[in-house]
Amino acid sequence: MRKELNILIGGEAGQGLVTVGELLTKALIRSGYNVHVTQSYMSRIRGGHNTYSVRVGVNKVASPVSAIDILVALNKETVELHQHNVTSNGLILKDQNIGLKKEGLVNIPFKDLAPSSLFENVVGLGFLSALIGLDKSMPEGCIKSVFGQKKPDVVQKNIEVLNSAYTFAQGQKIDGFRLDKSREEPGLMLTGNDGVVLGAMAAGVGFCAYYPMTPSTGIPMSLNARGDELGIVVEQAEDEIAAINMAIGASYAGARSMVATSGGGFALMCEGISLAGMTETPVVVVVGQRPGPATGLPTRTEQGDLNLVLYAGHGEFPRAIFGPGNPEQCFDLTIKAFDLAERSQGPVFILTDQYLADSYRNIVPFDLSEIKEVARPHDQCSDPEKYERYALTDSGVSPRLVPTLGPYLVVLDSDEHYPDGHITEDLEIRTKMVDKRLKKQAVLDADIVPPEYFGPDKPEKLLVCWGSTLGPAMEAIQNADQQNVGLLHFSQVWPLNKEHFKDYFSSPEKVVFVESNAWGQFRTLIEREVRVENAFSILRYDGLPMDAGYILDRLDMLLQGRK
Amino acid sequence: MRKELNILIGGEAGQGLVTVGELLTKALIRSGYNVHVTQSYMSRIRGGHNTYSVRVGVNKVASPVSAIDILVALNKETVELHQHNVTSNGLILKDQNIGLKKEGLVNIPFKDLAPSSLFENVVGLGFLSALIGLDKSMPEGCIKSVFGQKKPDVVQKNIEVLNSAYTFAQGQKIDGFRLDKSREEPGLMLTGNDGVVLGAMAAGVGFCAYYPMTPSTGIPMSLNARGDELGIVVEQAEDEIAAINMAIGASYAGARSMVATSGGGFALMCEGISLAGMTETPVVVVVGQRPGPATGLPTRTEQGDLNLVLYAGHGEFPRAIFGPGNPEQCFDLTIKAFDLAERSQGPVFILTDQYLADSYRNIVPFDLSEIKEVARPHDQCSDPEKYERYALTDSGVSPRLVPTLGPYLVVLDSDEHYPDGHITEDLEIRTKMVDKRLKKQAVLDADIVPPEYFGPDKPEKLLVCWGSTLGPAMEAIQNADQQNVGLLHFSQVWPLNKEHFKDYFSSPEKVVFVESNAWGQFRTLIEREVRVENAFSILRYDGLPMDAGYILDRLDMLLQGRK
Amino acid sequence: MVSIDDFGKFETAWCPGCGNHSILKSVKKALVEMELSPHECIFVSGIGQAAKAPHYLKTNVFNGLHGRALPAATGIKLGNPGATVIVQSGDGCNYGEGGNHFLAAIRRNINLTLLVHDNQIYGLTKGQASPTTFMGHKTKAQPRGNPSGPFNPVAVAVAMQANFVARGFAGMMDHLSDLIVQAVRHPGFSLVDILQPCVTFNKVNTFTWYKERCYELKDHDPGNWSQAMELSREWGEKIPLGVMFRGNRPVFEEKLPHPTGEPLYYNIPSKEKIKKVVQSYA
Amino acid sequence: MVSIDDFGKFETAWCPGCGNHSILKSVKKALVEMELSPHECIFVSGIGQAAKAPHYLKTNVFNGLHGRALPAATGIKLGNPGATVIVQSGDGCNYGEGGNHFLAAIRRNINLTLLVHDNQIYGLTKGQASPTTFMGHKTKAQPRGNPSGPFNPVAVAVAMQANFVARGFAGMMDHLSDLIVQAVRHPGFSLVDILQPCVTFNKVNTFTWYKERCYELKDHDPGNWSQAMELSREWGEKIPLGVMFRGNRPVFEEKLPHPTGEPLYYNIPSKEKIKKVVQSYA
Ligand SMILES: Cc1ncc(C[n+]2csc(CCOP(=O)(O)OP(=O)(O)O)c2C)c(N)n1
Ligand SMILES: Cc1ncc(C[n+]2csc(CCOP(=O)(O)OP(=O)(O)O)c2C)c(N)n1
Ligand code: SF4
Ligand code: SF4
Ligand SMILES: [Mg+2]
Ligand SMILES: [Mg+2]
Repeated sequence: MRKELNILIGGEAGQGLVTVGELLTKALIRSGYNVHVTQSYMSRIRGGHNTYSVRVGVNKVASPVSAIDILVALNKETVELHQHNVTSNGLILKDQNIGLKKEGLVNIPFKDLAPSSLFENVVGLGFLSALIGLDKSMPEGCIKSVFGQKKPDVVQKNIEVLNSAYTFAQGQKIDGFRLDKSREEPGLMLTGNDGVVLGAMAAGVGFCAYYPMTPSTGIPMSLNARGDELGIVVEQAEDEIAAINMAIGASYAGARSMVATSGGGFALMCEGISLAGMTETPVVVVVGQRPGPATGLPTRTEQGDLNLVLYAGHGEFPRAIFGPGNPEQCFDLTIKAFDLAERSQGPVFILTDQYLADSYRNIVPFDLSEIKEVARPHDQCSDPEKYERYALTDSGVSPRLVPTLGPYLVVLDSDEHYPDGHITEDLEIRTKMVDKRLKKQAVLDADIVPPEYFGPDKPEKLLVCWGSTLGPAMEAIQNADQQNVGLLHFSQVWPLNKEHFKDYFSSPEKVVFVESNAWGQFRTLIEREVRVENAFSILRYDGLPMDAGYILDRLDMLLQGRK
Repeated sequence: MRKELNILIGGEAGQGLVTVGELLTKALIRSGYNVHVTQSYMSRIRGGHNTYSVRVGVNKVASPVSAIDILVALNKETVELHQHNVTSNGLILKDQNIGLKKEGLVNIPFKDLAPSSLFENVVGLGFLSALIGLDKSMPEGCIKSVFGQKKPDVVQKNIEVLNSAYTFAQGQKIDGFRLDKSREEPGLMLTGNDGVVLGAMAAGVGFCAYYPMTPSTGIPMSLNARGDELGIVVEQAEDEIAAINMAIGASYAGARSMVATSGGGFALMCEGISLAGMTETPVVVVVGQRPGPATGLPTRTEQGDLNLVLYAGHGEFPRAIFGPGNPEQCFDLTIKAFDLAERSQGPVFILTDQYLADSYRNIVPFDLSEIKEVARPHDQCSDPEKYERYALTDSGVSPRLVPTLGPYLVVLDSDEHYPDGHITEDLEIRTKMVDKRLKKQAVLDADIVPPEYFGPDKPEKLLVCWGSTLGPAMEAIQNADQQNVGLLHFSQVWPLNKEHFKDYFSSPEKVVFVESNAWGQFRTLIEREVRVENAFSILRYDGLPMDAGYILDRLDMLLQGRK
Repeated sequence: MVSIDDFGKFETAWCPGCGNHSILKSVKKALVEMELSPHECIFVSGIGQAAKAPHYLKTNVFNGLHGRALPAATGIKLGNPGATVIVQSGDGCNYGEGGNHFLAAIRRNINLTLLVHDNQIYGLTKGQASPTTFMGHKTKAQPRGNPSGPFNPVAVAVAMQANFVARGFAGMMDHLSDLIVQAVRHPGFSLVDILQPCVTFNKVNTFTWYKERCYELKDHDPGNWSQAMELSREWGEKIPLGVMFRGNRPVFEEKLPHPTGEPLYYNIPSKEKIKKVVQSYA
Repeated sequence: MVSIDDFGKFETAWCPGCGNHSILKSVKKALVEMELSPHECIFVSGIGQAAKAPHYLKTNVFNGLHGRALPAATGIKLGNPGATVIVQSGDGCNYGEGGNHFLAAIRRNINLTLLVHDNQIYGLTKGQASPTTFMGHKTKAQPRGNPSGPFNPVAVAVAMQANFVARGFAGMMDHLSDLIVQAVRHPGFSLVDILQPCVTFNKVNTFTWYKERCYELKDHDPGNWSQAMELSREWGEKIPLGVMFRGNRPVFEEKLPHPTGEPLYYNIPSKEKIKKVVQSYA
């Protein structure tokens, strides 16, 4: 009985490996296992080489691993590229039709088991389910929920195919890949993007504008799929500049409003971000990072846009930036982002990346009753004649009203303005308005999510990371030989409150920043706040996600003094 | 005899005060005086309140001052707004027709002395020239050079008007405003923008694209005016995104290439900047700062876009940023920018602001023979078949060839690419290409302009500034009561070399950063590099330029412990 | 009863004699005629001289970025389909920096009215060529004459079958205000391109220049696309004014998921509904 | 003599059966017909499936940003007016993200050729509506059907009097390569909008769908604007292919300050000339 398995399905784009992968993942989660999915795909629609890796465990799994227990090869290239990663007691399953003679390969007669190529996915699912010992009802149920709505006619056929594949696999008598029973409650199956989507819905998002861009396109598309049900307006804009300006317009009009994009698209939004800052209009901006500069590697992962997001937009205005580490944090922090955007009346950012955006995990279902009311503007004021959108207040925050819903007037201006919103070149007012805008920093400062610490009380070495590297780093400290490595993870990367973390930096012998970029951008931010003695960096920028093994290898090298 | 005078001409937009101001400035420079002009105008075409201040001195003048010696009021508002700044032995000249009864105002009968309102400017010029004792031939010569080319027919008329105004003024017997003789060689009359323009020409600029935006529009317009003479192609683009992409295209095609814009326009160029980084294409980017966020105060000054320029563009790639302090530095550093852009094959930035862009100074003529050859791409290679645009080299810099001029092929790609320029998703190549791009940092690091220090050997207080605040800060240390204030000015703000400045920070009791923004953006950069004990900031963000008085007032407060 | 005074009196930043003054008056007149109260309208603009217009109206104002009035207006209208949303900006703003949004707005056909103050020049930045400046027109920025051909907004809008396409002239205020009323009342996206003399920077297309050329359309059938297309070419010796084209493409708002007319502000889904969605991820 | 082989053979990242394959072949054929050597051409593209095309040609390539092929090409051509500059990109790239540059390129009339692989869909990002997608066409991103009307590039280009406007079809390679030759040879800005089946994401406008509708223009006079305008509306039951409009607006390069055809790379003003300019500031 295995406690854990890493299953990699590989093939060309267009061979449907995501469908097998997702069905399998769902079946595993419904069977009570923990999963961690890593998707790797090329920037093309057919051909090339893509993989879908499901790591499944009786206990929590939180990082990609390179060692493969079961390799499912839909084409020859997959065997060639990945066989050296298959463990000694691992298994390579391949389509019978792949002409490849090599010891120890198990052939699956996809063509024989499926009435047509459309059903080959389900053959894979059936085979794997039997192999690892899932109850057949589990993959069956998944087929029903996934195909049931879209194609009720094909459900029965699929189940038949599943059955024969399952039976065929049992007949093969391959032992040693059955998973131990798990006690986990079956939860949700969510990617980082899904976490953002559900968070936005829970926060009452009304409007989302976007221009398609990997890896964030899925967010507006999922919101749109529920548009009718929840009354969410999602508009595909002509370009990213339109998207951000639409979102700001909708926010002015009273909708909880957001955009989702990636680095290049976000670069185009910079002027719009500044508009949100100047006009004090709440907007939530999701930036799913991928390797740059320019078009870079459109379907891979990186954490290279922190600096850009931190300073995007000309001029000076406050902002908050979250860097969620997993789908749960995506959910929680998206809700928080909407609330904070409204309370600080400005842009709030959520930085994800392709790895997190596409990585499915099993998630304990959210308790929606726990979610506190998200702040919103108003439609009433005591003295409509005197209402001023930018009234000077002690906190810098002025009451925000929704235009046309009452007899007051709401005037918003991208130029410097009087409290009533009209354009001015009065330089004393200018100074007051700058002060007003910057004062709102206090709203953000008062509500910073502190970093989370994991590990021994007095670690000798401290790993520091942010965003999606949480899982890999967590596994790294758990797997570290000596029990003296701690981890500090930041899910909010701006603003920072030194008091939240300075003590963590004082005692360890070595502090190692773990980031998926080449510059160590977050390290620079932290070192602005606290003096870090003996700081090191573990960086990755080949487009693949960080993983525990990668971290530990380099940690060892660092500890041996090699840099 | 005066050693110095501050003359402020005020009126509405459309009253031609810039014409009087420029003629007067030219006459003063040709008479051998030092000048420092500050232009302040509103974002409108007619009406409102604009000023043109000429500070003229026998010795160097480098900062605006608020005390006015001669106020020339073209309208009533000018008297009302500025009379309290006129010194006790100062003078207010006003148009006779302004109905304003007040002691000590000298009336000029503009209408009587000018045959039509078109000539009123020259009345002002004649009057002022006589008042301060300029030889009449000086303003006469200026009229000839300024109007001579455009309107030869009106030159004679203007000179007649000048004569009568000059004679009229002499008849008024107003004493006490004659300037002492000066020994300065008459030099050039240049604004910061002019410095950039001449620097670009001297560097051999071939192409400039832009979308109009204050305060940078003058740069492409001046280049265009010489287009025929020098073969410079200047194109007004449909938007800023087009401008930066055109400039990158022209640079690929072999032209020395630049854009000029301001904060909001630059924000739109961020994606393009990243393209220059990824494709390793040289481009010089001039950002004339003005107060933001968003549209802000379009005609005023600020140093608020340093952070944005430092991190503009998604992904990671090297860059250099200059912050010239005066028109000479604009000239020198623009030449350097073109050279460095080519040698590092990437974007290089010049940060000016409205104050510097519009501020005329007298400049010692440049010695063009001293200018070293600016680097350029090539049109030949030994083995055209094997040419690779992104060949991996030790320095990270690959030979750059101009396409179509030889039998080689030049392939450029915004995606990650092979050495031959073609798109790849090979992740090992990716890592090599990131390393290659970042290695070029060494080219920039090897050629950093160190900050300049002015003042006593062991200052008790050190002012630190960058860009246009040079003059005001310089005057502040000269005027400081005690001779113990030093000044460190950075004309290159990125990259920084700690060795160039760390010693300056170790001895002073107090370090005071002087910046025209609200966040002290440069201070944050410096504090990343060196630990600064007892650091303070003098910040200004009302849209007006820094001046020596402003700095000294706040320095006093700081020293008295008030913050 | 709504009156002109309800929309306030403001000092403007415009030159005396500028065509913007009369456009402002025509707008007010149109609002009064439609009996729209100040708080029912949202005026959206970009940056430029024309774009300052909403500041001189007592109403709701969204004065956004140069070139980006239309996307902002789109978001506003989608957020609150019941509001009367009118976009007012210059030729540079809408056809230059904002050209892509102009195309998209026509395609979307949201019930917005776009008033373009078309002075064939960049006014606020002091006289560079705009997209509608004639070829060869000399400016300080185009000392050898504008090298590009002019953008013909009417031709493009008709070619794209924009729902309502009209041309007005600042010098004919009653005619103009009538066009504005028609534009606002017509469903879908409406364009009124307004010829606006810029007395300071455009010495070619002056008040007299326009006056001599403009004539009111009489027997034109705005439902006739081919005729409208032909008319759109008439732009030089004679300039036709009036409604050039009127279409009946379906209006975007009809396809919105939420009940038309209901502001998104009021549309708050119940926790039950959210819960159902969350459960579908199990 | 230039031959097809000179332009190389590459493995592509396109789906089998995709219309891009035949467009690539037509382009090569046209280059050979024009006797252009690989190093004389510069192919410029943006981002998308179509935009990968230049990577499959042995020639000079500038593969820039999504939507920004035209401005890059403009800079290239202004920098080196002697080069043959051909832009190749998708409908999303040119009419969506790059819509504003499309308008400006027509107005400038620089001697560039724009080949739009128009598959009426966003291919690379997996099937969202593009500007040319029909209204009502359902996609994953537009589950209730595309709410916007389609952009008609031919209509807009003709309305703006682009110098050369043609429509081709990936399924008619000889016809297409002939159009490309004509487009490159015609002075000024040339557009060839190429109908390109996307076998993966566009299940509406399939190869058969186009095939059934496309017909070659026979008696059309491309000099006749009104007729071209009428033709541009024919887009549905029947789709005309061929040269729709041919104009003779002056070419932008004629107005350049430097001698036409001379690359700016060679244009280095003497120190004497610079000195003269500097002295004018005294
Ligand atoms: C992104 C950006 N680019 C440039 C500008 C500078 N700018 C302000 S108004 C304007 C042109 C205005 O022309 P138009 O829209 O025709 O308005 P007009 O002043 O003629 O009424 C420009 C280029 C800006 N504010 N923002
Ligand atoms: C600024 C920016 N926004 C979005 C994208 C993502 N993107 C890449 S290709 C593409 C659409 C491609 O559509 P089209 O131009 O029609 O080309 P096709 O793939 O259909 O050939 C998009 C939206 C990007 N690369 N850059
Ligand atoms: S510059 Fe022209 S458009 Fe602007 S206010 Fe003056 S006349 Fe009107
Ligand atoms: S997705 Fe469509 S356009 Fe792209 S290669 Fe495949 S068939 Fe061609
Ligand atoms: Mg205009
Ligand atoms: Mg397409």
